[in-house]
Amino acid sequence: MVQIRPADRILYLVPRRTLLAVAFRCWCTNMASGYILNRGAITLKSHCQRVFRNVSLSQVREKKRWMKAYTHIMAKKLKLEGPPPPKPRSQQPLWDYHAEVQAFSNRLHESFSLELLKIAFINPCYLQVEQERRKGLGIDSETTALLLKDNMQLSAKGADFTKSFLNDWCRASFPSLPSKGVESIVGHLTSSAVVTYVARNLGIEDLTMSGEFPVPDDVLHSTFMAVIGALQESSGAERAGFFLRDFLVTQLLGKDLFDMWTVVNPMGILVEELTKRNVPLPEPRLIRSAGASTVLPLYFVGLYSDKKLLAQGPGETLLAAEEEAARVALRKIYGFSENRRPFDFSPQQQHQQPLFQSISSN
Amino acid sequence: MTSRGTPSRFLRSVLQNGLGRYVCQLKRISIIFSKTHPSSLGVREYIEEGVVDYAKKNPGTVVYVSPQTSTVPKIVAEYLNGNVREEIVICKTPQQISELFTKLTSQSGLDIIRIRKPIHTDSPSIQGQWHPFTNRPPSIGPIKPQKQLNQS
Amino acid sequence: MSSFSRSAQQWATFARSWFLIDARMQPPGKIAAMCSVRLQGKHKPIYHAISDCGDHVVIINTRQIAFSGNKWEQKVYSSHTGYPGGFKQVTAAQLHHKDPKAIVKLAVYGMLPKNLHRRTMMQRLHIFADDELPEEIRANLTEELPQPREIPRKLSEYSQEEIDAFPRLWTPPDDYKMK
Amino acid sequence: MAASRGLWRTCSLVSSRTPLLFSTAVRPHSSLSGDLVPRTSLSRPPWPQHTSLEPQEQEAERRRHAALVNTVNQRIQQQDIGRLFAVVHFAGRQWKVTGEDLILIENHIEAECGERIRMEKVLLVGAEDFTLIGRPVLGKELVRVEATVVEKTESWPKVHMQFWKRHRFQRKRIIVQPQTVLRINSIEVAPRLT
Repeated sequence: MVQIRPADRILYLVPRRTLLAVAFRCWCTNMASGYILNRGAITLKSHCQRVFRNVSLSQVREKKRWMKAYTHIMAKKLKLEGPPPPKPRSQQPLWDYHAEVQAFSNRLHESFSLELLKIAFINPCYLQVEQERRKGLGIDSETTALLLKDNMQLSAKGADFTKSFLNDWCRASFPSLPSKGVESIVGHLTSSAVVTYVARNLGIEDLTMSGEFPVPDDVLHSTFMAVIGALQESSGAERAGFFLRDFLVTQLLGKDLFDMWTVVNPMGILVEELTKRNVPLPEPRLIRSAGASTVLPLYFVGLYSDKKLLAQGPGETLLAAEEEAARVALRKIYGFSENRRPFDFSPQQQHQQPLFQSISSN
Repeated sequence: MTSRGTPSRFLRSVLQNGLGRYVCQLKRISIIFSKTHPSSLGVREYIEEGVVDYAKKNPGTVVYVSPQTSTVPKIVAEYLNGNVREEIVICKTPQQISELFTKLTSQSGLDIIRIRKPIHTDSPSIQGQWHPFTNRPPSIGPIKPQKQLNQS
Repeated sequence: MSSFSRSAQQWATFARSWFLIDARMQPPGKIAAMCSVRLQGKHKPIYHAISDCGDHVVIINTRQIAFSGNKWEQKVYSSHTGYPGGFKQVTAAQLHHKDPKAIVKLAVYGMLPKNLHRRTMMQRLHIFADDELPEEIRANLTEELPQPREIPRKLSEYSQEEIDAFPRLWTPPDDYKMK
Repeated sequence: MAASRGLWRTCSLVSSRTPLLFSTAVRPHSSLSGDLVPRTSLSRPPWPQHTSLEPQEQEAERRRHAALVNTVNQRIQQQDIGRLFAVVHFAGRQWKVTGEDLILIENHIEAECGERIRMEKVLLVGAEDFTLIGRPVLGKELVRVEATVVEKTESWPKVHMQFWKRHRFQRKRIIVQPQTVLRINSIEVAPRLT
């Protein structure tokens, strides 16, 4: 259902009225019984025939007794078959692919090159399915040849760029985070769950051309990466970086370091870190406890290094408290504590302006 | 009347909107009306006067105009998070329809239900959350009644 | 101080602490007022009526509580057994003689809110007549609360110099006979 | 010191008003030393009175205050203060906000969606280890709290039902209120403490 027309999005408004009149389905609503027959013949197969055998075809002004049987059958059908399979938005009425793609670009305040963006939405699985469909139609192959490129290249490029950008960003924001931690943060951000969530909420799912519907997660993932690849090609790496910062990095909000990075032995890592910095090794000490002989005890363990308190952590048992204290110490060392400086998401044009204004104007 | 039984949600935004850049959440809006019926008179007038301006002002929203015979005039708004809102506009003036358009444009498409709290924060405490030992002097050794136990 | 993991933070915030109060020479009402606040959890900033956040309170030395005035004789504790003629009245002194924990316990019980949580909160109150605590309770304690009343010094605790230096209103004549 | 509108929390004890108040309260005692009124529990208040600080102590106090202010200023200058929070007065209530928060206001505001606004009534700004409290508001040149209008929407239809039993009286009103969602973008502090 691809209609690629070079017409401008605003200009189509005038022809649209006539154009869409074609799409409009002529429902003979006055002729209720005729409508039913029409529908019933298509959707309900032989099992409905029994009901409709006695239905008179002429319009009668009386209580519509057939209605009850009809609704009953429909309800039964719904119960047996379940709701109808979802239809992609592109196959529903009122859909103009070109306008949608253009609006997508405008909405995100980015200047995509539209050709690239359209290529980015075409997945190889779509091409395959479309080829087969056309073959199945039985028209000669020359007239129906698909002259479309798929997004493999863009996707690979976008994925590479995303990885490298996120790596750089993590290293810049958390200079002391080891490479394992950076990897796990990048891995979390580029994981299928996060990327598909972002893609679904950016309206990429509607525009994606995929072989099956609903769009599978891996296809959506590669489409999102292809969009980033297209952005990088059309307006440079800087804009693509800002795009990633605004839509992917924001997913990091409210996340704890150890939600993303599974650390089994935080004490071991802490000891490694401290030896790297030539700081004496941490000594765990019980600072506070409450209800030690009950089933709900609370222990606070402090980690002292060179008689200075590194961190303290609460826990249900002494071991848990010690591990928690080690985690707190690691968060402090890596600069990932809850009260760290918030990330800089300021828009790039006014990046320098507001600070300057505040000082000069007041 | 109490509102406890009504559906509710917490305050949130789609994809942390407004943090980096602001994205208008309305992706497409379609006007469905009748060419002849008097109830879509206002809609027809609005299409003649205001739709083009609206589309120019909001390049991020796709506007569809679809005349259909003898239907209830309505506006179908689709949002980025996949939600669809239908507004029936029987016998509305162009002014009212224009207001409705601005309202739909500035909404985010999240469900309009009771919002439990007027704030949402990801970092609830900067100076540290309370626990029984905050602002307590440190104690060394086990607690015991001071003098009497020592003497006895 | 902050940035604990969420589960650890919650465990710490809602942990129950154990307070120790020494009731030696203290008015039972003041002791009970302190206990009632802590048993309900009203001293916490996280207090909410529907969250069960009360603490434990251990009271020692209830045998040495001090009533002011003539409350030991005049204050009457009444009860009814439910049988005809079962109305019992005992004075504070008698009750205290019978059970040295009873007066403090009744005072706290009366100051707690009259709802279904009252018995639960009373279970978190541990009263000891003397100053000996079992080991498993002593291990739990987190803090000792200051006594609400300063204990006045007894005359026997003053040294002879202090007694001599005390200003006198009137010097008795030599032939004055002490009663 | 009194001119500074933001003050370190611990410094509020030493406000310049205390000596003035104190001198007026004490004068009868000091001038009329003839003891017209005997010094009993009724002739003076039962709470401990502020004794006037010795000049040395005053000097020490002032030095401590200056040191404190200096440290805070330095911390702000070096920008190693971590996350800030602020209490802002907006739309008739006070909101404790920090960066990246969302707040919901039960009214429409003039700004369009996507516009940045500045909240000017900042009552308090705090970091992990210091808090600046305004008297009542912090200066505009000291703090800058910015927010973006994210969404202008409507509340859910609240049903307001009035019913008077046995009086055949009932009124049903459905209330829909305009609402605005704001996203706090940044809280900045400039080192302007004195």
